[in-house]
Amino acid sequence: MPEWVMAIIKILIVLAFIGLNGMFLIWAERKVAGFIQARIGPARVGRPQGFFQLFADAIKMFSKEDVRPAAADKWVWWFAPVVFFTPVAMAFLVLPFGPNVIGLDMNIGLIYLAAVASFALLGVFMAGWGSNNKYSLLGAMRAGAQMISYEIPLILATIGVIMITGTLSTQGIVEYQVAHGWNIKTQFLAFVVFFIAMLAELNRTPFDLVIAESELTSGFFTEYSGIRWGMFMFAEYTNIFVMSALAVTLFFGGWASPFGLVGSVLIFLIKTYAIVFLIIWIRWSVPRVRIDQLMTLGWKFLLPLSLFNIVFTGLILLI
Amino acid sequence: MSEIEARRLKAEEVGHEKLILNLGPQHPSTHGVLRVITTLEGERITEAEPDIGFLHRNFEKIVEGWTWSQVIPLTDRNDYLANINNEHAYVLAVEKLAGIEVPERAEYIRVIMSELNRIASHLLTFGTFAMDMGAFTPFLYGFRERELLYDIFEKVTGARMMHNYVRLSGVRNDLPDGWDKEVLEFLDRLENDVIPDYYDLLIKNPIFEARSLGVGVLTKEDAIAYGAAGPILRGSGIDWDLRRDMPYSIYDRFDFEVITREEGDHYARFMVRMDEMIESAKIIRQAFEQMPEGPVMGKVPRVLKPEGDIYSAVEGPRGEIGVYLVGDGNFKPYRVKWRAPSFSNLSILPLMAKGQFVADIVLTIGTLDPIFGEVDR
Amino acid sequence: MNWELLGFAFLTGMLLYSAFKVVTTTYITHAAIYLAFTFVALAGFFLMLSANFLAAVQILVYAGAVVALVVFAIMLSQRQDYSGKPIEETRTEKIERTFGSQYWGALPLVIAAGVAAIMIVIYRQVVAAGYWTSEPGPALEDSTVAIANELFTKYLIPFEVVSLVLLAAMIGAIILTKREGQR
Amino acid sequence: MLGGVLGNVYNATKSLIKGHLVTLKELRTPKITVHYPDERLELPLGSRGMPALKVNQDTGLLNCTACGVCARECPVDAIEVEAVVGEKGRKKRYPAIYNLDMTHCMQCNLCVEACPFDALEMSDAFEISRYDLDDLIFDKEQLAEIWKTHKAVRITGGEKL
Repeated sequence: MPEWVMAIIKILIVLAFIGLNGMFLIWAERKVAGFIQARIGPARVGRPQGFFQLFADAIKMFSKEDVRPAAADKWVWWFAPVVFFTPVAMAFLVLPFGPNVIGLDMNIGLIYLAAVASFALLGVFMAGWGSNNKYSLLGAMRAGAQMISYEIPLILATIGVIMITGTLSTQGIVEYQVAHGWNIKTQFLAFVVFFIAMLAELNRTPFDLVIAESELTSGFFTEYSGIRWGMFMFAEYTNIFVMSALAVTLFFGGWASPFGLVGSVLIFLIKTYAIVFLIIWIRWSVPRVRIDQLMTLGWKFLLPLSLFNIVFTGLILLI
Repeated sequence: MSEIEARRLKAEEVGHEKLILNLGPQHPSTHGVLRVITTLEGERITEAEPDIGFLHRNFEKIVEGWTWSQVIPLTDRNDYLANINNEHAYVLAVEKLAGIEVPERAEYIRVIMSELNRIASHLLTFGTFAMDMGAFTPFLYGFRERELLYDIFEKVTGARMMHNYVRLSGVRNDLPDGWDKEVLEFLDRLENDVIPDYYDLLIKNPIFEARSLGVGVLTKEDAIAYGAAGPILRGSGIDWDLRRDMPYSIYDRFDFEVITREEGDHYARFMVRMDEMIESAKIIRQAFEQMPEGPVMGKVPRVLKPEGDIYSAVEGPRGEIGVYLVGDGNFKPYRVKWRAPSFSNLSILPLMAKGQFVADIVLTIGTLDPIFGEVDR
Repeated sequence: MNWELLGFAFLTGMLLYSAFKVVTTTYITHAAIYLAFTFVALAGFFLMLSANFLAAVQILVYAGAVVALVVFAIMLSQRQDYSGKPIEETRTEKIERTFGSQYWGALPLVIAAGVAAIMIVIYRQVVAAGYWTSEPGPALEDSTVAIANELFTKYLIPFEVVSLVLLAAMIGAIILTKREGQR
Repeated sequence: MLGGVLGNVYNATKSLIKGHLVTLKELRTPKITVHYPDERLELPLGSRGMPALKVNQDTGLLNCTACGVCARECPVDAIEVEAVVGEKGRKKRYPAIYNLDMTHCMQCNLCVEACPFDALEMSDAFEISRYDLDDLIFDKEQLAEIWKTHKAVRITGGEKL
């Protein structure tokens, strides 16, 4: 089979996974939220647990009218979901699903991920500006401040892991953990910083100021509807998956099994969805912080902590 | 020229760049249909102006065409979270005006229902305040308890919200058998399981404390000057509760505390409500112990044509619900003036919102807890 | 089919078109967005040159952070009100009014395509002539490590000096932008 | 100072974990949701739906004498009554027309309380949505039908449920 056919097949697999995973996570979020809130969540379509709700949602999203505000900045508005969605899909290239299941084992895997993640910000800006809506604009401004502030501790937190494992390749990091045990043991502080910064990067509660439905209605995607809104949703939930997978890769041994069994894709997915559950659980348990508190936490708490972690790790490695 | 354009021009004259943001009337967190025109500088509010009246339905004029007893179902719809308290306020005023006697047992039932309604209303306020802060789960917990309480209401009044239960000279029907046990069970659960859960889940949460402590401070002087009422007044450290200071009905027979907090911030107002629920539970327990047997309806004169005017007030969940009645010896009221606590509470919003973040004005509206059925009437 | 050539042509077109639009577009936010696409195209060139690390850093720093800051600065300092472009006149109508025919709107595209074509010709000529056929650089594995080693040994002092200068610039900018009363 | 910060962090973490345990506990508690059209809650006696006209069990006729008190007492003028006076074989007055406009009715129970002839009762029929507004005006046959098919109870003044 020629290489480009393989490439297209791989792309299709990733897109299918993004679609299914996005729908599944939306369903799972509604279900977990329901159970936490003494409700049962979706239960009508596909009884008893409403599993086919996700297909109903998808069909609804595809068939809804795509409304464009008259005063929107047409092309910017139009491109924003694409710009927001593409980097998320690109991140799948370097996620190590299993011993041999990886798109491309790049030697700059982590930097690639960071670069790709930082690009999503542009999509948020474009959506916020292009909608020509004040709520959207405020949401985009908040998104900018938040994502820039939290990207720094997020990347700095991974540096400890990089220093220990000595590689930027995601597969390499997992292989190191297979040999030496999970990084969480030595890099707990980094994990805490990474996790908090990750929540902020994902715009999840308690850092969901960008969406902040009680203040800004829906932030930067207030004006979107139909499949365009769906793309934001898919990108967001896929992002949750990507970030959780990254956390698993960095700190929880990736596809390595904890009991000495053979590592596999399944174990990787189980670990990732455990982190996803944690994120969902946190969302339905805590209130939202305010923008100044968010900045304070990011710059005055997480940044020094991640720097301290780097220095500390360096000292340990030196000794 | 619309008012927004006028404001924009004004902002341009000054040479500052200001963003005029319209919060509401269709906004997920403005309780009901409140529109606040805010002027922003970055995320800070420099000016906020509430625009009300979207729910206006002419209550005070409508009832001038209705007989004295027909008004009662409509009072339910003023503050639709404190129905019994509203009915009680109106009925008390008419009874005073016409000199109607009320049997003992009916008084006790009225007090029990009023206090239960206060608990229901505060449960909802707990939930909506949490939701304004972005925590969705406490909102549904609050609603769940309130729904259970409404089940209890339904057993007595036959309706979940618009009870139409209090009547001139008494209440519509007696309590069903075994109802008191259900209420006491609910109160026990509320005090022992539910409220501790609320504390763990929301009130002790560091984010909650960071968002509410020291934010939206209302000083004592301002609270008095703006005619604040209820938990907002008591949250600013003013020890004033009509149930104790101007006892109506039979409130002088109960032993309860008036909750006050000195700080005057969001947290204080919120905690006043939380503690008031427990005080209400105390009153209900005492009422069940003291309640005599007997009829629940007294004699209403066949022809009800009171004359004169009267002001009478009760302490609702949101503060003083005052009713001013004028009767001209007809079977209809000549004039009804409704003093709605939410209305005067909402008037403080521009003062409190100045200098706040956008995120905090939502919380401020949440702690002021206006109900628009009552603000707009 | 020469995939490399096709990619090069695409990137060249994208780079030239968006760079052209950065300076000609009348909306400053659009300019910032085009700038981001310019950087992305540039990163694409780095990738073609097997400089993976540089490409990633290009996107991370320029497309991600710098453009975000530029957009920030624009949004914070814009004097006009926030309504976007006037809705009465569409772009096509505007072009028609200015040039007499709406087809002139394709001019930047044509120019970009032309320049891209010229670039491809030059590239082919140069490559065919063998001027640039240096040996492929050292294996990919070393690119990151090599840069790090260079930076922290040979260029350590310039690197630190630059960072100090940047820090000074940053503090200066903060002081300059603070309003009189807030100091 | 560092100790204070660490203490704060400790307290915050502790209370956060406590809060999360509350939500975790709720994951397993039984849900109170009722799948409404499939399962229904038992309505308590006296739950107010729409008013219904009581039918005399022996004669099968309406108790209503079309006196019009309910129509006068209704705050929203939802009731329209017209009387027919004694045909042959029937002693009392009875309603020729008795229309209840459910688009206006607010189910307040005042008509039942006013009725002196034990002819009106509040039924627990609350599912009265219709596609057409005109269908919401119930005539006397329909109101009697509702009385027959639903639980209805009459509360007028002070008695126990």
